[in-house]
Amino acid sequence: MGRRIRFVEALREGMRQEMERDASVFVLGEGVGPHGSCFKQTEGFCAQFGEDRSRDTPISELAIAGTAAGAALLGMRPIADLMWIDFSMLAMDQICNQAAKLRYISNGQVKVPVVYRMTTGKSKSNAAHHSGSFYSWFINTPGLKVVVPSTPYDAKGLIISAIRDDGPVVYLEHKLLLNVRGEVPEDPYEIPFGVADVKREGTDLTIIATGAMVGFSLAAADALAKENVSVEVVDPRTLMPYDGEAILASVRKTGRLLVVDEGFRYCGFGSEIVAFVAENAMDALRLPPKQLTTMHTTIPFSPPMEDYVFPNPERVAAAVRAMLTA
Amino acid sequence: MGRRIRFVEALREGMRQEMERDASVFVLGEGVGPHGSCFKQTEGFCAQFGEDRSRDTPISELAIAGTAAGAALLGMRPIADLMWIDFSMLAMDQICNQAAKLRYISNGQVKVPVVYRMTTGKSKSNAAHHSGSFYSWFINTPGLKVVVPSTPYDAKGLIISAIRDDGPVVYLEHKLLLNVRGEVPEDPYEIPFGVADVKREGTDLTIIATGAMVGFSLAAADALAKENVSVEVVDPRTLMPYDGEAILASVRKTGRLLVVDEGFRYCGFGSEIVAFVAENAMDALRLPPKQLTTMHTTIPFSPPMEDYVFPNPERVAAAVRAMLTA
Amino acid sequence: MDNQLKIQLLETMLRVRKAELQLAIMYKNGKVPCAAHLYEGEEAIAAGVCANLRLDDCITSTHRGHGHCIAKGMPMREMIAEVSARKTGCCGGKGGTMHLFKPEVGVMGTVGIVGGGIPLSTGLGLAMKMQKTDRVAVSFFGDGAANNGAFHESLNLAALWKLPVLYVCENNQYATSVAVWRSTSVPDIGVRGSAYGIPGVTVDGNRVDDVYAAAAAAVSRARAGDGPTLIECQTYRIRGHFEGDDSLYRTKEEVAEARKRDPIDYWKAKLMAEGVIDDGGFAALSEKAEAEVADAAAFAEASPFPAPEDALELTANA
Amino acid sequence: MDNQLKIQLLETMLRVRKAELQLAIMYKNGKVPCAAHLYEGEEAIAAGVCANLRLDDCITSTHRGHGHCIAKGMPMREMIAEVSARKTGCCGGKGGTMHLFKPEVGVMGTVGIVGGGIPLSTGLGLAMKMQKTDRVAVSFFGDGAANNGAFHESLNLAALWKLPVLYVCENNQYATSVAVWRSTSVPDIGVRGSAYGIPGVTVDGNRVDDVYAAAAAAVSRARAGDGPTLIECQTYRIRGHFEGDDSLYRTKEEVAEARKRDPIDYWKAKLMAEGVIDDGGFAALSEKAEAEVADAAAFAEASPFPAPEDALELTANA
Ligand SMILES: Cc1ncc(C[n+]2csc(CCOP(=O)(O)OP(=O)(O)O)c2C)c(N)n1
Ligand SMILES: Cc1ncc(C[n+]2csc(CCOP(=O)(O)OP(=O)(O)O)c2C)c(N)n1
Ligand SMILES: [Mg+2]
Ligand SMILES: [Mg+2]
Repeated sequence: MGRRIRFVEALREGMRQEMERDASVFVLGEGVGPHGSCFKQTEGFCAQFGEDRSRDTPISELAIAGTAAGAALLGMRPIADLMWIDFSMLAMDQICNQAAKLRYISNGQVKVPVVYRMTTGKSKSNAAHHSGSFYSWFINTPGLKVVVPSTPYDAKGLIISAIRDDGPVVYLEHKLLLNVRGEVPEDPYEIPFGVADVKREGTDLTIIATGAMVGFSLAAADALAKENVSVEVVDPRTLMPYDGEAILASVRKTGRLLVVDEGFRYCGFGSEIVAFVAENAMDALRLPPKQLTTMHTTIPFSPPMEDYVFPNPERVAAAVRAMLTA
Repeated sequence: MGRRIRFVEALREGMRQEMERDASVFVLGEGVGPHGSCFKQTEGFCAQFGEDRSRDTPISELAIAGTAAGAALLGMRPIADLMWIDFSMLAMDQICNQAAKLRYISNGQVKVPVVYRMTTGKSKSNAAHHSGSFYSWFINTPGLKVVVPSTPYDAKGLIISAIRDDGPVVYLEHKLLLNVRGEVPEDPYEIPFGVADVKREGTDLTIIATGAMVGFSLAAADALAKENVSVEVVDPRTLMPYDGEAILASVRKTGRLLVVDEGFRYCGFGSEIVAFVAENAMDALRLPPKQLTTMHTTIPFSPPMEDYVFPNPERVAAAVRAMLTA
Repeated sequence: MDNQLKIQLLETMLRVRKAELQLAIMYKNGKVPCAAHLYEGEEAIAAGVCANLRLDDCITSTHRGHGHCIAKGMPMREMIAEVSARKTGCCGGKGGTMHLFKPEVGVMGTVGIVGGGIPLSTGLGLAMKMQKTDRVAVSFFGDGAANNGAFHESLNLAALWKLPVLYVCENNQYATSVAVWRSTSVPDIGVRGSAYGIPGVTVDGNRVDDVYAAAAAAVSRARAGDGPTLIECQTYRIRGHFEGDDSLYRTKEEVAEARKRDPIDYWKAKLMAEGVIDDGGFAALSEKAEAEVADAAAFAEASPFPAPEDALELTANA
Repeated sequence: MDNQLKIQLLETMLRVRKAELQLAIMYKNGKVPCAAHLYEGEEAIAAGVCANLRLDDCITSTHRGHGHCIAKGMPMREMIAEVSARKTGCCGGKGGTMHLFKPEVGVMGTVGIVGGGIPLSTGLGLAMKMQKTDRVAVSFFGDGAANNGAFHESLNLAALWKLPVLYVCENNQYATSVAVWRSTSVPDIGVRGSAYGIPGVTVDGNRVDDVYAAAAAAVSRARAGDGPTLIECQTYRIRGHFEGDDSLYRTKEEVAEARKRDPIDYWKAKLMAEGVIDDGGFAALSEKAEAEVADAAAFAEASPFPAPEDALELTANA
């Protein structure tokens, strides 16, 4: 059995190998320099590549995002670290109005090979300004690709694909996954966008889950297996584009759909997948599709309330049971 | 029959009457001062209320949004004009991270009675940076209300309700509707949030439409009536909260659902409504639900391409026919 | 400055210091659910500025905001209870260490987004002016925030409209691991006032008397309707960026050097030299502060956590 | 400045002027599908700055960007065809008047979001520096943009990293209906350079020789690796904000006064006084420019519109 490393190590290895391969790849962001990023995502980069290619920035999200896009126009391949997705709200114009649109409005005269990395999701009482999961905004923006790895293997393959992609890619790192271990090949490899991964096969019900929700869903599936409920867990891995075929195939097989998403419900990824399936495979649905998302509230600080509003393995299992006994 | 005035006049009258009633109401934004806004929404306000209450600002969307929210914390009721929704991307942090969350994180110690007004949608070759309809982002944000009037009557009632509401409200003005005329009472009146309006009754199919899409759908319904197809057009009027009961009631009646939305499809309002209906009334659906949205592309400038990517009455009618002949 | 004020400044600094040290221990003991950003060594700024404020003046603050809240009058119990996630906290546990509110005493919020409070405080100033009061608003923020667009847009607006706002930049030499020289294109952030035609001053943020004087001038300017002032207070972040931060990006020597410039030591020595206070008096103040903090910690520990369902209070639209 | 350059500057201004007047007519005649923002009276800035640039230098521009594109070398036919929405336009009709691109000549985009080009040009400068070239990037933007956070964040970053960027602020006294004194807290935007420790100069933007000189100094500074410069060019927006703007927010007299300071008249008079050009020479240049513009307009009119489905080219993820 292969080497097992942590998610953050897999991500770092993918970036490092691309930086070794291609001198135009560099990282910039708050603390990515000598300190190696707040979660050590770029540890050692300054030593290996110099501060020029592992560049600390001021707290200027708008300029970080726009400077990265501008550098990409001249052939650089920047990886811009915006730290928390929450802070990207300050960079929306440069990400969604500029980077996402430059290739199209220029009629293909320019490419924008930039990666916007952000941590996402719940962790420990990070509260209202540090717990965001609003990647639905990026999915809603033509010209952007959105990537959400759920395992160390996917983290490495997807960051390499993101760096090599010629368009802007939003790459999301779930805080709860950073230290999770898994098998990761040493050599560089790509994971194509738009190809889902069936993390667990099953026959009774399909769960579409992403990021940390994949692990929660697998845990729920284990519990449900003991109750003779066979759950299939499909991880789209890339949310834009997403693998509609794989999702429909699984739903056609099981006839039941639950989407587990950490984003909010309204206009979220959960609603997107439920709508997509209803439009394209309603005949295959033996039950109304459901979704389990974070409750529609600003995220509270205190653990009892915080735990209450997010999905967890027990809630996933409960949602499945509720569907099957409905 | 009552007085008929234009959408922009109804909006202006609603704001003016509230400013006359309540000295804490004021407007701020780029060009709202002596010039009376780019579409004359605040024409005459400086003369009547003074520049203090009809305040020109620099091109500082982030500060406009945040300053408005801050003033609201001390009892003012600001109406912040961000001009085009496209520019609000620069203000996302203050709208969605600050204004939307302050009441909750303060445990109700503060209120944030601010209205964010923005024009939205297609007009005439406004191209990539002036044609946005991404209100799904605001719908996705807990703590915000989102209002999209489709008639002069709704424009006046909803702006008055928005101003009187104690939470932040995003109020969207479709550029194609500003000069549309309709009946509007002279006296102030409110339209409650979360109450849809059935703009046309029908029995064969339900169209959920908002903003300029309502008129397109009514035009399509007229055409279809000649083909003996009876279409019901339901306008939620407020997208957060939206009137789920009314939507389900209509779908239960017709058994067929088409959502016509000018936003993009992925994680858009169209997907939200399709998902909501699939989750809650799948049994009532005699056909798979469908949506007609703007195509998933950056908005092109040249009229043939621009016209191609947006919904229009013909495309609405065609979508209905396709569903009924499927 | 009369003796009462001199003592009050010392007392405020001590209360803030003791609170932060208490929270550091509570964090170590798992009583604070997430890493807090502590203010040790920067107390002179909160104390010196807020001593110029009335109850009806308002502040916004940052992720490192405990000290500002205490200095502005937030009850110690409510602050410590909130940071330790209790229902009795100033925000019922909904806000937490980075989101502290107490409008009754003018604490209009600490903000987790760097620079996010600057436009909000500008709006507070706008309301104060439109309501024809002589209240003032203070925006506390760090050196890192001074490079964010929110700073630029807000100062331009406040200068233009002559808003009664103090923009207090706490330059503690770091923004997380990033030294100020790596992020900021000018040596003194105070010079940025000139970009808006407003006074911009740079003072020693570890000297509470200097901070007090600069804030006093800015407050009277603001109350007189003459507009905002930018005050850079140069200080040093003694602890890690957050509790648990290894601080590997700086040397132990550098920190040790900075500790020698402790703002409480400075003020204590000065007051003793002036004969305003003696060892006994200082010890008494210090014990009083410790007692207050201990009481607050006990209160917090004895307080219930919120119920899970409390999360859904105030969720309009849900 | 040699005579050839002097003539070239005049020629560039004339080409821009004629193009804008042509587009004004085309707009009136319904040949331009949306109101364009014209540059009449500001030509000296684009001409004076771009005369210092090499083909491999790059610019970003604004909603009022036709002049910058022409001055940087965009073919007249492609510019006018794009603005009139034809497939033969520089962006195949996808971009339009506010989104003009021609990377081959260094036009890296005009941007419809005010201030949106400033971070992008900063990134161009970063790439140029990391690639160890001596290329420079120029960011053209208006007085209104100088109050946006994008300006502040970008200039701080460029100063910090010594990027080869010219930040050229075209202060034409208005941002839509808002006079600069209503939006900007300092009389001269050039002073804002001091907030970043970089040179900030204010020049008469209607004197192409002054603009040229300021840009020349900034370009050599940038090529030498000494970093960015902020150049405020004071000018006046002769026409409405966009074609069809009633301009009721200013008096006819004010506009008439400004017309007297026409940059082409100024330069023509100067060159005549110096004997560099005579009436015949000027007429010839002027006719040449008119002919070029007429040819471009005819080319555009003869060009096909894009096919509707062309809208879906380049739509990855669709
Ligand atoms: C907009 C934004 N970007 C990044 C962060 C992450 N972050 C939290 S504190 C901090 C450093 C702030 O530095 P400074 O403003 O100097 O305040 P200090 O921590 O030194 O008191 C950063 C980068 C954030 N919270 N908000
Ligand atoms: C971020 C943003 N806010 C507002 C607008 C609307 N708008 C277009 S041009 C303009 C005025 C720009 O003024 P200035 O920067 O001085 O350029 P000028 O038009 O005078 O050349 C405004 C407000 C916009 N396009 N982008
Ligand atoms: Mg700091
Ligand atoms: Mg201007």
